[in-house]
This record gives sequence, C-alpha cells and structure tokens, in this order.
Amino acid sequence: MFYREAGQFKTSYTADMAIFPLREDRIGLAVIIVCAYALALTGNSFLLQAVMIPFLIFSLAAIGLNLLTGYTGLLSLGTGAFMGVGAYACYKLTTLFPGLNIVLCILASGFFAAAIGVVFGLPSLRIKGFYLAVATLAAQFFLQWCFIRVPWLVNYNVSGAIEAPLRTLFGIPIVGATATPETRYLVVLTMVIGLTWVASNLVHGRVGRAWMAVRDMDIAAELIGIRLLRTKLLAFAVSSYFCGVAGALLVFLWYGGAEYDVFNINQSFFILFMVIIGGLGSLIGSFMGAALIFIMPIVLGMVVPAVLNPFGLGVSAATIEHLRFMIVGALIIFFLIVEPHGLARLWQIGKQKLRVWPFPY
Amino acid sequence: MNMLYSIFVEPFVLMGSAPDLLIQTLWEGLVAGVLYALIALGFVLIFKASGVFNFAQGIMVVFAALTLVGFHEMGVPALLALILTIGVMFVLAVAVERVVLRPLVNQPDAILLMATFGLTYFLIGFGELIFGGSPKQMITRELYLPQGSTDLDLLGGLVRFQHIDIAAAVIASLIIAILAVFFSKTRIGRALRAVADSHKAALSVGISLGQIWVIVWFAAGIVALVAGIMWGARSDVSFALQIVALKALPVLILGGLTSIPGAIVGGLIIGVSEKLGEFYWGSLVGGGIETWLAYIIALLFLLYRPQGLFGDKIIERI
Amino acid sequence: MKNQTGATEAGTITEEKAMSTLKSLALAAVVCAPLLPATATAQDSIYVPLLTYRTGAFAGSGIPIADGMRDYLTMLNERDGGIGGVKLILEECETGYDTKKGIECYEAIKSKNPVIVNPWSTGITLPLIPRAAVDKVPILSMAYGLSASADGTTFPWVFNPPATYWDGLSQVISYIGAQEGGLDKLKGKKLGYIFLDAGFGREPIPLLEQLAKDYGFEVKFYPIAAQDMQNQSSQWLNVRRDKPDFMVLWGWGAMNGAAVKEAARTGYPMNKFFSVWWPGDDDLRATGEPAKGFRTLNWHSADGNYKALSEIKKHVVDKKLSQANPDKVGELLYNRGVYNSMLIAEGIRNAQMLSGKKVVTGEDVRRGLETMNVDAERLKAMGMEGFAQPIKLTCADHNGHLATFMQEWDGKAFVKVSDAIPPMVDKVKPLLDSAAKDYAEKNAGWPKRSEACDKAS
Amino acid sequence: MNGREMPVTVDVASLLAVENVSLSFGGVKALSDVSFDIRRGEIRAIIGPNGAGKTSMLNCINGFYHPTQGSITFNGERRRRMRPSAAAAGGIARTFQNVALFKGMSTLDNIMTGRSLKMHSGFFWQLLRHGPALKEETAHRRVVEDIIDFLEIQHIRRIPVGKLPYGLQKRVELGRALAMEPQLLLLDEPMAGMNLEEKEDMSRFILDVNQHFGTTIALIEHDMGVVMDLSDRVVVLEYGRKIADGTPQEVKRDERVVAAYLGLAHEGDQA
Repeated sequence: MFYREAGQFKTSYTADMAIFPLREDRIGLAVIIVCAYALALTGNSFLLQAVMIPFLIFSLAAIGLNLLTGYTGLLSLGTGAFMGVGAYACYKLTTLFPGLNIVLCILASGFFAAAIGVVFGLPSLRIKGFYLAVATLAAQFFLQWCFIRVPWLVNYNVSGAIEAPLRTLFGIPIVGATATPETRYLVVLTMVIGLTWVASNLVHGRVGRAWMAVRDMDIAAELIGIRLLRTKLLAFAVSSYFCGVAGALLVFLWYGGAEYDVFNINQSFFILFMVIIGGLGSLIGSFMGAALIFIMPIVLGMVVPAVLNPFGLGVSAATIEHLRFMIVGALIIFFLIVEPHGLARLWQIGKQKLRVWPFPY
Repeated sequence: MNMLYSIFVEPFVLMGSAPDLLIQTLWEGLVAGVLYALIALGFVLIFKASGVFNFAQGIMVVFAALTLVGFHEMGVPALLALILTIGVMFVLAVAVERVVLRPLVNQPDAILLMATFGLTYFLIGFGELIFGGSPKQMITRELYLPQGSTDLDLLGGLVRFQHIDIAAAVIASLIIAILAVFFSKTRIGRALRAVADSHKAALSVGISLGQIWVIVWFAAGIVALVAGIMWGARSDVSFALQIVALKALPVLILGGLTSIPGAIVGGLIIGVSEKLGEFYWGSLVGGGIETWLAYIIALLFLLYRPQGLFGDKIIERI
Repeated sequence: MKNQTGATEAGTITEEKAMSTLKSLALAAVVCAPLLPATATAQDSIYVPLLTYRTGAFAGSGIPIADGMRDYLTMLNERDGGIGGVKLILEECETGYDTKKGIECYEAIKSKNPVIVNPWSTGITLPLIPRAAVDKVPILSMAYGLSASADGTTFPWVFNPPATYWDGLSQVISYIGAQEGGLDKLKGKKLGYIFLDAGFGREPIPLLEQLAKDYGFEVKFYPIAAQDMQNQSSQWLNVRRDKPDFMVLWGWGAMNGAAVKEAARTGYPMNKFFSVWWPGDDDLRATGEPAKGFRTLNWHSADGNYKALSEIKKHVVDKKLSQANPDKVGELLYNRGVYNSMLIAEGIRNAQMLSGKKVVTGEDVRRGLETMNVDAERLKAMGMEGFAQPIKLTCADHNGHLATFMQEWDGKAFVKVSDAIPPMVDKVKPLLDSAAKDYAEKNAGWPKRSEACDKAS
Repeated sequence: MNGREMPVTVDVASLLAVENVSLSFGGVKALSDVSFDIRRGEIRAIIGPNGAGKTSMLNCINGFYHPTQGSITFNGERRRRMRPSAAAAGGIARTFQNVALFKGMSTLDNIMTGRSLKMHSGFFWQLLRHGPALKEETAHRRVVEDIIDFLEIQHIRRIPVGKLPYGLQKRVELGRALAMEPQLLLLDEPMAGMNLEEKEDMSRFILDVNQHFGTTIALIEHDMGVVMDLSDRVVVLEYGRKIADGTPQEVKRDERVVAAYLGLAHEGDQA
C-alpha cells in the first residue's frame, strides 16, 4: 500500500538507470544509512565493537567474494589469504610511512591484494568450476605460508605478529587501543558504504554486465567480443581489492593485532558461507549473509542458555558452541532448501509481495 | 650458482648417496598417498553417482572414526562397535538423502556443494556434542590390526616398514578391488554407472535415484571409516584430522573428479611428490612446503591438462 | 506443457515457503529481542571470565586446562564462599583457539566488569595486550603469549608467570648440557628443533640461534604447520637423515601426541627427546609404553595427591559440579589449569588486601598480581605444599622466571626426574629487554608506565 | 606479414569468402574442403541434413573453431586463425542453435552486453558511474531501446531471460546480435522450435534487418519454406562437403540435394 511504483514516471534513461529507481527504495536506503550512523550515538560499546564493526568488515569481504563468485561465477576458497595480503600490506605501508594517513594506507593496501589476486587468477582462463576452487586453495596455503615465513612482512617481530600502532584521523585516534569504538565504527561504516557504492556502480555498468555474461555463458560472452581473460582477471583484481581492504580493516580497526593464523582456510569458508546464504550475485545479500552467519551465532550464544536455563538445563560454553555449529550447519541446509538463491531472493520476493499488497491479484 | 647447485644437483646426490633414505621417503609418500586416495575415493564415489561434490567427506572420516572409538569407550566390544559404526554410517546416508539431497534434487551443483558445507558444520557440532572434543586413541589392537615394524637392511642402510602402513596399503587395495567388482559385476553397481552417465537412463531402467544416493553415501561412509581407522592409527582421532582431509582435494583434481583409478594414482603422485619435495627441497626455504606443495603441483598440472589425469579431453561446443 | 505447469506450481510453493520463513524469522526476532540485554551485573560478586576451548583442533589440550581452571575456582566458591567472602561469578567463553572468537568473547565479557582475562592462546593474547591498559583489564597469559610482556615497566597490565619461552628454552639447553656433563660438551653436537609453525613456536628461535653460537652446537629446524599437525612423517624423515643428537619439541594440541608417536615410529631414542611444558598425559598415552623416557619441562605436580586437589574432588567433582572425567583430575594439564586459577585467586586476594575493598576491580587485581608473593607458607595454607615452587612477582618483573624441572614419562604417568633448573638469566634478560623496547618503539605512542608501584603486602 | 597487407584475391562484392576449409576433431572430419562466398547485403542460407557440419561452419567463420586447412577472408582480410573476440570486433555477430543467452540477466542487460565492444569509458568513471561512464551508458541504452522497440519486446525488458519462453529468448538473442551492429550476422536455426506465427514474426525481423540496416546475413535453417522465401542464395552441405550452391530455385532442382533430402523427409517437421 505504501510501497508502490505507480505514478513514478521516468522521463530520462538516466533516471530509469538509477540503481534504486523506486522512490520508496531510496527513502528506505537513506533511513538505513541514517540509522547506521545514529547507532554510533547509542554508545553501546559491545554492540559497536563486537557486533557492528565486524559485521560491516565481513560484509565488505563478502561483497568482494561475491563479485568474484556471485557475479563472475569463479568459485574461490582463497578469500582468507587475500584478506591477509591486505592486512600485511597495510602493516608494511603504515610502518614504512608513518606519516601517511591510515585511511589511505588501508585503501592502498587493497591494491597489493588485487595484484596478488590477479596472479592467482591467471589459471582461471583454463581451469573452471571445482577445479578452480582447488586452485585457489593453492593461493590460500601458499600465501599463509608466506605470512609466517617472510619475517620482513612483520618487521622481524619475534612474536611473528602484526600490531596496529596508534594512528589518527583529524587528530582523533582511529587505530590503536585508544581509539574509541564510536570512532572506529564511524570510519568502518563510512568506508564500507563508500566501497559498497563503488561495487554497486561497477556491477550495474559495463563491467558488471561483462562479469555476469562470463558467469552465465563464457563462450557466448567471448563470441560477442568480451575478452575472457581480461574480464576474469579484472574480477579477481576488484574482488581481491575488496577482500584486501576488509582484511586491513579487520586487523587495524577491529582486532588491533593479528597472527598469520587469522587468515586461515576457515576464514575463507566463513566468508563463502556469507555469500551463499546471502545470495550469489547480490550486494545486499552480502550484508544479509554476513548478518546471518556472523551475528546469528552471537545471538544463539545468548539465546540458547536463556532458553535452556529455565528448564534446569545448565549448558556449558562448549555445548553452546557445539549447538552453534549444528544450528549454523542446519540453517545453511535449510536456507538452501527453502531458497537456493539466498536471503537476497527472499528479500526480493518480500518486496514484490509488498508492492502488490493488499491486493495480490 | 650455489642456489642452482642446491636445487638441481644436491638433492640427487643425496638420493644416490643414501638410497635407503630415498626408499624410505618413497615408502612414506606411498603410504600417505594411499591414505589421501582413500579420502579422495569417498569424494569420487559420491560425485560419480550424484554429481555432488561432497565437501563433508573429510569430516565423515573423523566422524566415523570417532563413532567407532566412542562406542568402544562405552564398553562395546571392538568388532561389535565396528558393526554399529557401519550402521551409523548407513543411518547417516539415509538421513543425508532424506533431509539434504531429496529436497535439493535438480538444483545446480554449486548449491549441492554448499549444502555439504552445511553438513560439515552440522557433523562437527554433532560429533563434538556426543563424543567430546578431546582426542581419542584408535583401537588398533582390538581391531586385530598389526602393530610394530619390520626393519630391512637395504642398500647399506635401514628401511623401516610399519606394519600398520602395510596393512593400510593392503586394505586400501582390497577396498578398491571390491569397489571395482561391485561396479562391474552387480546389478546395483551397473545401475550406479548408468546414473553417472545419465539420470534419465537410470530412471528408465527402474532404479530410484534416492536408493542410489543412499547406496553411494553409505559406500562413501564405509570408505571414510576405513580412512579414519588408518589415519587414527597413525596419529590419534580428533577433529584436527579434518584439515588433513583437505589434502584429498588436490588429489581429486589431479585424478579427475569421476575416476576411481584417477583417485588412486593421483593420491600416490601427490603423496610421493610432496614427501620427496619436502624431504629433498623443503629445507632450501626453511621447510614446511608440504602445506602447499600438493596444491601447487595440482595447479600446474591443471594448467597443462585441465581435465585431470584420466578425464576426457574437453571439446567445447555451442 | 504439463511440465511447465508443474514448474509454475513449484515456483509458487517456494515463494509461499519463503514468505512463511520470513514471517517466522520476524517472529523469532520479536520474541528474542527482550532476552538480549539480560546482562545485569551483580555488585556483590567478582566476575571472572574463563576463555576456554573445548572444541576445535586444539581441544585435546584445552579441555583439561579448562576443567582445572574452573574446578579450582568453583571449589573456592563451594568451600569458602568465594574469596574473602565474595562469591566469584564464573563464566566460560568458548574460543575454539580461534582469534576471531576470542576477540568476540573478550568484547562480550568486557561489559561485565571482568577482573582478569586469560586468553589461553598466543593469537588471542597479542591483540588484547594494547587494549588491557585502555580497558583496565589485566591479562594473565600463564607461560605463553608475548615473552617480552614479562617486563612490567613496559607492560604494566600483562602478566605471564611463571616462566617465558626463552626461560624454558634456556632450561632445556642447560638440562641437556648437564646430562652431557657440562654445556661445553654440546660443542659439535646437533640439535633438532621441531615446532608449531606459528608465533608460539618461532619465538624461541632467536635465543636458540644465539645459544647455538655460544655453545657451538648446530640447530636443525623442523617446522610443522598447524594444518599438518597430524601429518608429520616428512619432518621425521628429515630427522632420520640429519640424525640430531637431541630433539626439542615446541608443540601444542594434537601436534604433541603426533610428534611423540612419529618419534617412536622412526625409532628416535626417547631419552634424547625433550619438550617445553605443553604436552599432557593424553598426548603421551596415545603412544604409551614406547614413549617411555620422553621428558618435558614442568613447574608443578603431575599427580593428584595434594590437599587442594582432594578438596576439589570433595567439593566439586563429587557434587557433580565438574565437567571433568574424575580419572583425569590431578593429571598434568588439569593441574596446569588449577595452577592458573590459583594465580587468579591469589591476585584477587591480594587486591582485596591492598584496596581494602571486598568487591575488587580489574585495576585492583592488576596491583594484586604485581605484589603477588606465593611463598612456601602460603602454598601450604592453600593445600598445595610441594605442588609447586614459591613464586614472587614485582612491578618490574611480571614473570618470576621460575626454575622449572624436568619430568619423564614412565609409560603411564609423568615423574619428576630433576631438580629445579634455573633459566640462563644472562642470556634471556637482554633479549627480553630489547624485545620489550622494540615493541614499544614499533607501536608508536605506546604509553609510558603511569601506574604506581605498590609495596608487597 | 599480417592479413591486412595481403592482396585482396576475391571478388570485391564478397563480404566473406570461405576457401577450401577443412576441420577435424581427432580424426573425425567435420568439414572437408568447403568453399563458398557471401556477398554484401545478401541473405545466404546454409542447409543440409543433421550433422552436415553447418554449425561447425559458422563456428569457423566467427573464430570459435580454427580450420585445420583452408582460409577464410572477411572484409578483405584473409586469415587462418582468429580469436572469437577479434571476429566480434571485426563485425561478425551470431545467434546460436541452442539459445546462448545470459540466463541470469534481464533482457535489457543481455542486449546491452551486445554493446560491450562499443563502450570505452575508463574504469575510473565506471567506478563512479558518473561523467563519461553515465553518458555512454545512456547513449547505448537509447540504441538498445530502439532495438527493443524494433523487436517488440518492450514488455519483457526487466525479466531475467531464463524465465522467458523459448520463442522470446530467440528474439532477445537476435536483439543482442543486432546490438553489435554487425556487418555479417550469422543465424543458427533462428526459427527452431517456433510455431507458425512466431516463425512469421522472425522472418519479418530478418528481412527488416537485411533491408533496413543493410546487414549481410548467413543463416542455417531446416524449414525449407522459410529458406526458399528468405534467402538470395543457398549453399548445401552433406557430411561436411558442399554438394550444391546457387539460388533457391537452382538448389531445389539439384539432384544431389534432392537425394540428400529424400531420405530425410522428416527433417522439416523434426526441426
């Protein structure tokens, strides 16, 4: 009733090509962004630091993987390693050039990830499907090995770890232990919104169409003049850029320090689950998937004991963890059965219903 | 120059000067290869018959071994525990068919792959919930598996053959032989091959797809159990083993996803080459290259032959 | 045609199912919402979070430690009504030895005013170190974490008693030297170092290289990646080739058990195989008899014949308050957990005495830990006479650099086989100091110590 | 030496000349020694029984297969090997026997991909979707909308093509090929699986394309009625060999063609 396209006429192709052609969608998006910024005012440090910041960072990584897997159809299990490249590159940049603004460092670190991504993307011209997925595992294990074996990467720290030093933006600390959750959150939020906007621009234009064409039928794409190698490598580069920035954010604005093991194969799977559950080939789905896969276990950790305790069933932290694994696993299967195209499709269907509500026929 | 020498000459000099170590390395590689192949075999069985890339195969190995040891810890005699575990694997196969595969029939391969990720998570949680997370010892003796080792004086040195490794090789060969007979001589086996070729063809000869899925998942479960016993006997039975199972992936792409001989040969190649690589060249870069060597070998091989060792040449059509 | 209708129907069904899912999700969200902020903190108790791992690849080591930690503190609650009459609120948070989950746990417990945090993972400890001073929560990383954090002047909020890895390594080398009849006998010998390829296993390497230079022995490195913990056969082949005179193990979780087993398989002499203090009974039991002669460092008892442990049995295990298998109470890693909790309890007790408050804060506990002096008398009072050696921390020394001893696996259990081996202070101290300085320099803006130093109570 | 500088050896009127082309897959000959030409502005039909090598011929023309022998001259350029993207850049577009659309994308996006070669705005502007990128997008959108109007598929603009009925998919695929503004349009069974009405529509589109835009067309079709009505000249293949070439009338009377088709009387209705 409130969500209608009737009466909204487009007078130019530019207006019709807008990413959110419906006025209601634009208003909704604006409300969400305002709310997201307003969250910083709540001052709930657990919500910001333990829920929102990682959620946004993982969403960004999920968008990165989604550009590669969802939009271009190239399955990758190396996300964790590409995130690691970003994190280590950022560490090197900010320690080599302490004067350089940390936000620029983070944005620049993505380029290193992109370059490495392109190298490991080269086989994608010849290798397809599951085979390519295994090839990306080579990237995962090889890069992880480099993180621990090249002491130069960690500035020869004996602990073998990278630590986030104090860095400021406009005189306010945003990286380092003294940065407040609010400032960290605002920085992460702004960067994620900006990069999401860029991703959205890409997928709605020439580049995005070329990616999807390659995904849907690479031979036909080639026959209409899309150059496969270039398109696939571009996908690897952009995807790795996003993952790299996410990795740098992860270490510098969330953890504050990390060992190589943070970027292990489980991290890759974790991001992949987000993309699957959220919906392959959907940016908003990346956010939904990240919300479900990251936030749901936190909520379960709170809800499961709250539900079981009244029945006198005291549960240990380990049992909750086991139940979390089982529930996450079961939910993945459940969602795939209900809607193989992910939460994004559910969302679309919901919107469609809303559009015609209350007269569905 | 020194670098080139240590890459291209020194390892071979070492091989020649200590042939006993070379033989030992090859043997260790072969044994590791057989074990990789056993895990890969489970993947191939399921992929062949249902087109599902079963990522959960690794966790099935751990789960099967844990169930076996878990039953034994509850006081069940070893052989009975073995039978019960086989029963559990059957129940698992049926459950997977009912709950996961049947509702997802006709979905794209990628979706089914994702579903097996879900299954992996579920089995990890379920297995730890029931058996706990602490590592357990494999009941090697109770299962009448040989222990100890035989030392042979060979080529001026000592080569040590672990009895359990010999048993692993023998049992793996037996399983492969049984599977080969099963596929070529039995009605169900032929039906399975028919399914691999075409689902419709199988339906037209009156075999239910559901039954076939249960059978292959059950077979993969038994292979997983064997792999779990063998791996467990080498180290211990814990969830850390699932990471080792990832090594089956390069084996798979080397051998081709649908080829049983491919899985075997691929396993042996990966096993031998990673042991040789680590042993003779690993120290050049500080060791530990085993973690990625298998994947890089598989990757390079794929660049040369994208269809794997035993796959058919791909002719693209449109 | 028929087919098409089927497809359309199926489509509608999926949409309907999807809608109902959406509805039930929304419903679930509404129902769950009021449950979330149920984090009231009682002001008449002390909140002690325990970051533990009973799941994942390292659970084998994590479980007995978690049980020991929890059971000792539970015993204090049951027997004495807490510490100084204030009940302890214990809460485990499962990290799975995973940094991500560990940080998540830390954020979750932070709002409940924890007085101390024990990460039980070097990977989780590192990101927490800078936060400790800001959040005013002291970190107790007992004999793990950042070795440099032993320097209390640079790291006022971090404690890593009773010994650092560098102490441990120097103790192993002195012990081997003593066995050979003097450190100078090490000259020309070959030592193999098999380690978990992570910060934890790499940290001792600079000291090892230095010692090798000083005493003229050769070192061979055998790194084991975490994902290959249970697949070590090629490293042991290398051991066979290199034929080191001694092997030193620096492992954790399933790696320890697998290493001992591989050593037995390869026929490496067990009496030449030494380890830092992390292998547990379960790790050795997997190999059993053939592992006889394997020695590890330790600083506390590996059996259950102490009053404190029988009190745990009486007040916790017999009341079914423990998750531990009763047979394993008093085993090595269980006792390690007990020791850890003893340190926590002493820190809190000291804090109460120093501050005069019953309900202490993290800040008080930091002071409490800094002035900790667990002497023989105090050990006796706690029912731990002979369980461990006395330990004393100061503002400058957050470690204690305890002299540990060697224990040997006799096929069934660990038995102590040496006297206390003091660390090589002259070798370790300069390394520690320079590492601490290095850390502060690399982390620009690292705060100078502003916390006042209390007199020991 | 590249083809560009080589002397033009064929009739200037020919847009494309196929000379002695053979193609084999591991010993199996798909084409042997086929030669024919396509003149500018004509509609050229390629017919023949199933397995005669018609689609392989098209695949050779647009560089998807590389002839084992012989050469293909397009627009005065003679070549043995060519990448498909180069063929596309040179002005060859095609449709496929089994529709090869991008199933997850909307009709509009599918046709827009046909403009890929003509869009050049820099990656930087793509990131921002402003300035040149937006201008270019709008300009090409206008062209695509004209094609959509021409093919009368306005109503399915936003629908993912995977959900469209077969006949419409064929039309969208034609749209995508037209968006490339080709000099030579290759149509592989554009009317397969269509009912009479749809066939009439498609025939109309093909004629319009040929007459209004002057596009040269080569098409494979089984419906002999359509072939005879539409095409200017016909080449007939059988077992990879050319057995006839000429106007529809000539071909119809050719004995070998009659012989080839007699045994396959059901061919027309099967398609």
